[in-house]
Amino acid sequence: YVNEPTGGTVTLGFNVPQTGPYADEGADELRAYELAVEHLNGGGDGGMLNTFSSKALQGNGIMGKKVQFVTGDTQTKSDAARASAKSMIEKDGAIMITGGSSSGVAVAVQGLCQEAGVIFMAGLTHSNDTTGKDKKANGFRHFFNAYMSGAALAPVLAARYGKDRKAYHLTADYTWGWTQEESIKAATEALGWETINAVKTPLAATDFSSYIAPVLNSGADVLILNHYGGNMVNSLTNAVQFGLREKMVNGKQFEIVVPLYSRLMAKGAGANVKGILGSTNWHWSLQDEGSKAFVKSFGTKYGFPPSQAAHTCYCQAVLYADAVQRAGSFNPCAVEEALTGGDSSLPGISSAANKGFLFDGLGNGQTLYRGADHQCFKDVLVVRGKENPTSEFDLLEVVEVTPAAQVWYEPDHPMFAGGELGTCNPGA
Amino acid sequence: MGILEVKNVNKNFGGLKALSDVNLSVRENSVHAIIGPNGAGKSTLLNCLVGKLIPDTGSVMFDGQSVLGRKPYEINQMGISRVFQTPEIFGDLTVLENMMIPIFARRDGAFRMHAYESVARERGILEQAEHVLEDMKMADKRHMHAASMSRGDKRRLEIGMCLSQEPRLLLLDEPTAGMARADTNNTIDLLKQIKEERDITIAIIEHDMHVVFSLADRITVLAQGTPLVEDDPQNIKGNPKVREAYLGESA
Amino acid sequence: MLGLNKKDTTLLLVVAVLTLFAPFILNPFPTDSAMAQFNAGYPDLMQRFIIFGIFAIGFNILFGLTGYLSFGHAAFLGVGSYSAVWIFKLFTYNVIPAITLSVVIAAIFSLIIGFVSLRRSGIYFSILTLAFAQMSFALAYSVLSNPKFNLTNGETGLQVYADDPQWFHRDSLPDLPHLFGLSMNSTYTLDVGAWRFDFNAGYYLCAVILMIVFFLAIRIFRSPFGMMLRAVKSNQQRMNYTGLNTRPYTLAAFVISGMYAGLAGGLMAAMDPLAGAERMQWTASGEVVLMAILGGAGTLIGPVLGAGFIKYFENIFSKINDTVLHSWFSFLPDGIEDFMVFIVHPFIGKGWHLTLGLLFMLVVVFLPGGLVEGGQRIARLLKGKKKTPPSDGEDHHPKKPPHVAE
Amino acid sequence: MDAFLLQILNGLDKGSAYALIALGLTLIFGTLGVVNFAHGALFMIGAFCAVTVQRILNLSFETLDLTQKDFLGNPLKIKTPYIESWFGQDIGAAIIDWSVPLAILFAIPIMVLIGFVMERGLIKHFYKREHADQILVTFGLAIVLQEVVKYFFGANPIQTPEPSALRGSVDLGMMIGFQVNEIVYPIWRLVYFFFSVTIIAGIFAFLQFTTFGMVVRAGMADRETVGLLGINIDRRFTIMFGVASAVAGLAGVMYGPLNPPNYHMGMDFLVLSFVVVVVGGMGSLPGAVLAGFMLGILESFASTTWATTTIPGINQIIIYLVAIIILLTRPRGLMGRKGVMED
Amino acid sequence: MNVKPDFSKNANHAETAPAFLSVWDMHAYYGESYIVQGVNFNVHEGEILALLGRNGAGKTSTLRAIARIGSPLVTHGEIWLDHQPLHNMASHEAASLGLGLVPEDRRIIPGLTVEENLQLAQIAPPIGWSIERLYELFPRLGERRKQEGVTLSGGEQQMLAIARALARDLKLLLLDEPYEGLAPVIVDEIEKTLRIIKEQGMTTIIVEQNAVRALQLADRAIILDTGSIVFDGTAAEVLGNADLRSEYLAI
Ligand SMILES: Nc1ncnc2c1ncn2[C@@H]1O[C@H](COP(=O)(O)OP(=O)(O)OP(=O)(O)O)[C@@H](O)[C@H]1O
Ligand SMILES: Nc1ncnc2c1ncn2[C@@H]1O[C@H](COP(=O)(O)OP(=O)(O)OP(=O)(O)O)[C@@H](O)[C@H]1O
Ligand SMILES: [Mg+2]
Ligand SMILES: [Mg+2]
Repeated sequence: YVNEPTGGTVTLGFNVPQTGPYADEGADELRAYELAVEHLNGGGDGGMLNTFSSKALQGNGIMGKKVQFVTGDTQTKSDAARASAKSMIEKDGAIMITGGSSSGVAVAVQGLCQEAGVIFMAGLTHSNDTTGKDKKANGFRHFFNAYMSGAALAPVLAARYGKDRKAYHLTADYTWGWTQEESIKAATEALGWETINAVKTPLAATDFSSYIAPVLNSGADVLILNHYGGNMVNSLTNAVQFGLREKMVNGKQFEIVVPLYSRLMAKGAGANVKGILGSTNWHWSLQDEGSKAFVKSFGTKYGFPPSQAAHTCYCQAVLYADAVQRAGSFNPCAVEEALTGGDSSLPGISSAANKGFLFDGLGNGQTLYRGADHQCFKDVLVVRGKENPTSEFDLLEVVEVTPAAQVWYEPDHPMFAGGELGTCNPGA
Repeated sequence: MGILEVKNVNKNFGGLKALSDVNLSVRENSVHAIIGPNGAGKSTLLNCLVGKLIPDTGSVMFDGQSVLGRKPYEINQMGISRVFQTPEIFGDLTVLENMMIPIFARRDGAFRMHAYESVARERGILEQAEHVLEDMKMADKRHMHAASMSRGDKRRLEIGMCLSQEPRLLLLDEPTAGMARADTNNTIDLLKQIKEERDITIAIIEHDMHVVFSLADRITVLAQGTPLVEDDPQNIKGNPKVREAYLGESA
Repeated sequence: MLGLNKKDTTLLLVVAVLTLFAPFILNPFPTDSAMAQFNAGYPDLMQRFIIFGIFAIGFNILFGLTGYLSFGHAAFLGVGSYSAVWIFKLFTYNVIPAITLSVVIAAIFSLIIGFVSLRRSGIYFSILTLAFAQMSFALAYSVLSNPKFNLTNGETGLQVYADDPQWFHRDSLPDLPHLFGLSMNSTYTLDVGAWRFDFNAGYYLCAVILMIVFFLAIRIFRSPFGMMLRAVKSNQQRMNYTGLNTRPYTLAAFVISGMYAGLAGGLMAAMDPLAGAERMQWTASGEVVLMAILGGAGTLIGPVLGAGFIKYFENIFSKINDTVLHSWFSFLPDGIEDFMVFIVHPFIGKGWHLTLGLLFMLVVVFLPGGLVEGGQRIARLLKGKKKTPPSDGEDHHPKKPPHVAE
Repeated sequence: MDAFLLQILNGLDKGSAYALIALGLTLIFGTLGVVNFAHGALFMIGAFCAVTVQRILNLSFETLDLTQKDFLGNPLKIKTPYIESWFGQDIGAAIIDWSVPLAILFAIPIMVLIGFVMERGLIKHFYKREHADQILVTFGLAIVLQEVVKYFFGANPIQTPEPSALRGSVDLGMMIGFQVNEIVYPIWRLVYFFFSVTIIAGIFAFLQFTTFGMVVRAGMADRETVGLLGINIDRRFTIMFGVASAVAGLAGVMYGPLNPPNYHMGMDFLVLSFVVVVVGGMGSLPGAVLAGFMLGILESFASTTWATTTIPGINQIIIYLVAIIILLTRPRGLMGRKGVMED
Repeated sequence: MNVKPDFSKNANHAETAPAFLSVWDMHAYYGESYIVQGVNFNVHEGEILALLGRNGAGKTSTLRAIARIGSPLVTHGEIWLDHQPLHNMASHEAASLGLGLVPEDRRIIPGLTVEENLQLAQIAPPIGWSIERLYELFPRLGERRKQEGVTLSGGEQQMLAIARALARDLKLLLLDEPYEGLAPVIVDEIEKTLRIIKEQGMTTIIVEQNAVRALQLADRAIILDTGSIVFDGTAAEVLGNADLRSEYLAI
């Protein structure tokens, strides 16, 4: 297979956005990877290796080989990300590529890794397509997805805001935005909400006033912002500016929902996030052992708590290492088998697809790496912007931990249909 | 019937009547000078002939065909070449290249895409260009960038460029302005020689009476947009109206 | 040779030698040394050097010769890529039809856009081309990727899927772009002691194409057509009154350079079968402008150098991280090591843009003729400080006199 | 009707940002003839002046609160701004609250200085160079400025809120007889609109009622001759640069509360502002302003549901489409002067 | 035949410079081409000096060098005007001392009207003739005051260029081919004006291809050839010296 490690070391490729709007998120991912490498090589306090349910890893690298890494800049562009990944594969002999902060990039790099015959461990990617129509045998996603966000959020929204609501969607006009809108719309409509309008906003938009202004007299009483990153910060800021949150419509308090939250972006939106509901993959305030261990070792090293992007990247690095160790080989096909080929299943879900590698101790409780599409199933957090933050990191509070069973879907769910996983490609 | 017939041409700029009812007939194979006070409309008239301006009314016929409504390059293809009042040359190109371009235009027409041939292999054109440079006594400057020549030289280059096209009608707007006396005399000789050798008609605007009277077969005096008189050189010299309006006492 | 004069023949030969031996030249450092970080001789980057070189050469045929500064050339590159991937999806992975179609489609696009944009000149032309390209980008990014009519696959980029028809695909052929069965990513690796050299099929295809199009570019520069274009740049007015119609000349130059861009786009897809929308964004158009100017607009080899320069920084400098720095400076005492890392840190890795920006400024300020001028200065130094005699009209970057009345 | 009015308001408001940025750009680009790709960066630096002022005012000392814990379980550090401890909590908080308007005072000298330094140190050598060289050098400068800001402030957006007195929105519709909630508009956006109109008027007055504008235009057309008439054109160019830079900076300072500043906001506006200037016509100040407002309004209308359902994607391309139409129907944009950057 | 200035290299030339304008050993380059090759001459207050020579001799370059325009670049030499070291000044500083140049290509500023072109000259002191008075001198300009300067006819532009120089209060007037493109009557007119201002004490250097006319006006004459002075003497001497005339002036 391609790039088989021969010496005493093994090289991993960390491909994250280092320039462009997601550079800070990328920097946090990189910190997590460095921490993971340190832990894998037996340094530091071991972090989540101590709480991880699989005990295969010894703290002596992977299969006794010291872990080295190379880094690259995706620039949040498919082309640049692929160029960077290629150089890691062709020049540096990386056996696995991981990272990224957007779905477009994740799908593009995943496709490349499939062709080149290396493993791709996706970083932050939330689009349904990554493990839906664009899924690949060599690619794996730990992060949750748009469908899960919808499934987790909808009951909470219904409980808090009632079942008789009229929603207005603003959606970033690209694939992630569409799957996000589709997912949340389906979930809320199933609860009885009515969708008044769903408006696409250009990706390049920096000011959303002309999209926000008509919301108030459209008859809607909830605004759902299917935006991420800078788009989300600006659209939320604009919405608050227009005074939407103080208004009463249809005799109800007007509400805003941000289906996908990240702490870094919440920071950008500042006081505007207060009281606004959304979902995240993970949050540092979780009190399970794994999360606590991770926050401690990350916080001690860098002086602030990790973001969800950092968490998912750390997990992916550890999960990969563990899979290699268990498989006893770096061969991508062996790794795939170890990572998702198992027969264990999540409790409480009766489905033929409930099959894969089950683990615990990496935050989010019991988690299944599902064999059918290489998607992780685990608890999803519903969070809300905190009213009285005590520090600059303390912006979100967990409202509810939605159990994995509630966000479960079948691999052939229409929102994920179309693609084929194919077979693993070990390269040369 | 002349080779160039200008009939009832009018041209206004805003409220200003730059040309009013201009009639002019230039005989084939003659040198026709247009003189007149500054701002009389001489350059404007020339602009109307080459398509730079379109007259408001009137007609301009060259060799029986109307030039009105044609693009400048089409008019040039009909055989009319023009030297401008302020030299218009290809400043970034060398003198030799400047000279080759009009010859290409004559050979290939308005557009021909010789993208694969080499300039260096265009022997015929190179020779012709060199030849004109010799005539203009500029051969030693052939590799200079045209922009860095002195202005007198630029003007000679422009004349050379127009001559190299072997036009049927050559329009000269103050060709010897700013030219040293020696070169002015050269130019006069050259023009005379060309007129004799070739089937060419020349219309010339000049304020230098030495040039006008050495070359012209016929002279039109333009004043305030209308032809004042048209006559033979000797008669113009003696015409009191012309003396007063234009020549002054020193002529 | 080939109808070129001696100087041009030498230039072509130098380019040929450089491209053929690039796997050696670009990998000067042993694979395990600390300097290996600076090696650029791996297939992907070498392909990029060539592809962007072709793109920049083509851009320069328009900009360097006519002075028309197109700010939307990336659109043609993008269109070329999309066409190639569509051929892969529908017909075959063979690169010949894909590349051919890229060039043809780019030619059609540039004919239309050029025809309209060339009605204006100067900055108005630049903004028209920019507007067309930005529209293409926006459409490709979202509108043309809607589920009902997915022409571009939006953000992710157009890819080949297993269930695509690929009518002429046979199982015996590689499942990746290939040239009659020779897979574009097949690489022969030569290990010589501590060194490693990669010889990649795709790269050599690109290299051969580069030599052909570079040769064509030389011919164009030296042709009467090229001279006319320079004349257009110098004085359109005179051109018109000399009986030449400037419009078809500029349009032809525009289409030729659009075809080069399409070719580059097609090759890009042939090397890596994905066509992303960002390829059409203004930043991509801006990049090729920068490549041409940085290298030396109006010179033959300059744009290729500029392309190499920018791509080198993008791919090599962005990958240097603090760990690498520490390994470089590890011979120093700890305090000094950390200090050195601290000093260098802002310029590498995520700071590679900063380095690039600074270099842009340094190059324009100190080398007004671009990298080519740098090369000339070095050559002059080596030759012994003799002033070069006035050029014989062979030198194609005439210094314009200062535009005082622009 | 209400929707129409609302989009007009939006358009004016978007347009005022475009107009202000384009005004600054046209002083340098349309008037001095320098293709300034660093103009967006100046806008961005203006916004970061506000961030800096906010940071300075928020400089704090820390006290330990033993009753609360931070994320690592250590006692929580509570930050108190020095300003609050010096002036008392109320006044201190009020000063911090007004940090954006205060930043204007801070930004003007800084931006003028940046403009001067940029012109004297760099641009001055490029007046006579080709536009291509200007693009390369100013683009390089823009990247450098941007990266420096990123180095100190990170890539994420940073909130710079408006004073709380100017926060929220007013129901303009009710004032003129519409129903409640029909035309609601944020106060700060109205402030921004009036602010830009004031600045625009100021610049017009400065250039219209003095010979400054004429001299600079003349100097751009022919520096040599203007120098021969005894005019120190260099100094005037420098001043012009300072003014343009201040205009860009002020546009940035006031923009912060609308959308939180980030290091690449300048690049986001860059292309657009060039389009605005060129559509307005090179060398024309009124043209730039007019085009700014016009494109702002059209963009607002194109983003209505009605428009996007009629022509899908129109909101993405409207600006470029309009630019093409205008440039093809009017050779020199809306009100461009002949001969400026036409070759 | 070169004049030797009366001062040595190290002396304080401000005191010793005998003349109103002293140009001492001036060398100037355009890029790498060496154009003005060590020029020495003096002009006394109130004098009119004719600077003559062939095309490309370096006349324009000499005037530009004196006016301190950056190109050609003066690399060596000194220029003193009324005891002020011009060689240390930028062109706007030289202009504020009272130096004015009528450039050969007129240099009317595009985008400005006739009147604005004149106003521009009166922004920086010292201010000379009023605009109204200039319109009296050139009524043609008065009629065209609102027209854009560059659309004037060639001769009108020349008038504007001269008027613009007179709009400033000059000590030294440099005229580069002022008669070019002007109708003979206007030339007479301008010549009269020049005589008037000479009487008022203005010092003038005039470059002119119409050497006879220039010499009739001038007190002294200098002949330049390839960047150096080949003759320096009185105007009458040139008119009287047939060899000189035919060799350098072709008259
Ligand atoms: N574009 C224009 N707009 C307005 N007036 C113009 C324009 N072009 C020329 N004129 C005016 O028209 C008149 C005729 O100009 P023209 O250039 O034809 O004169 P001319 O006879 O060539 O004079 P000269 O001998 O001085 O060159 C002049 O008064 C000039 O000011
Ligand atoms: N910008 C320039 N760059 C390089 N060389 C130049 C430049 N301008 C003029 N020259 C050269 O300098 C020499 C002197 O030119 P100059 O214009 O001073 O001559 P002149 O005596 O005024 O001639 P003319 O009577 O033709 O105006 C010429 O040989 C010319 O080629
Ligand atoms: Mg005329
Ligand atoms: Mg001269």
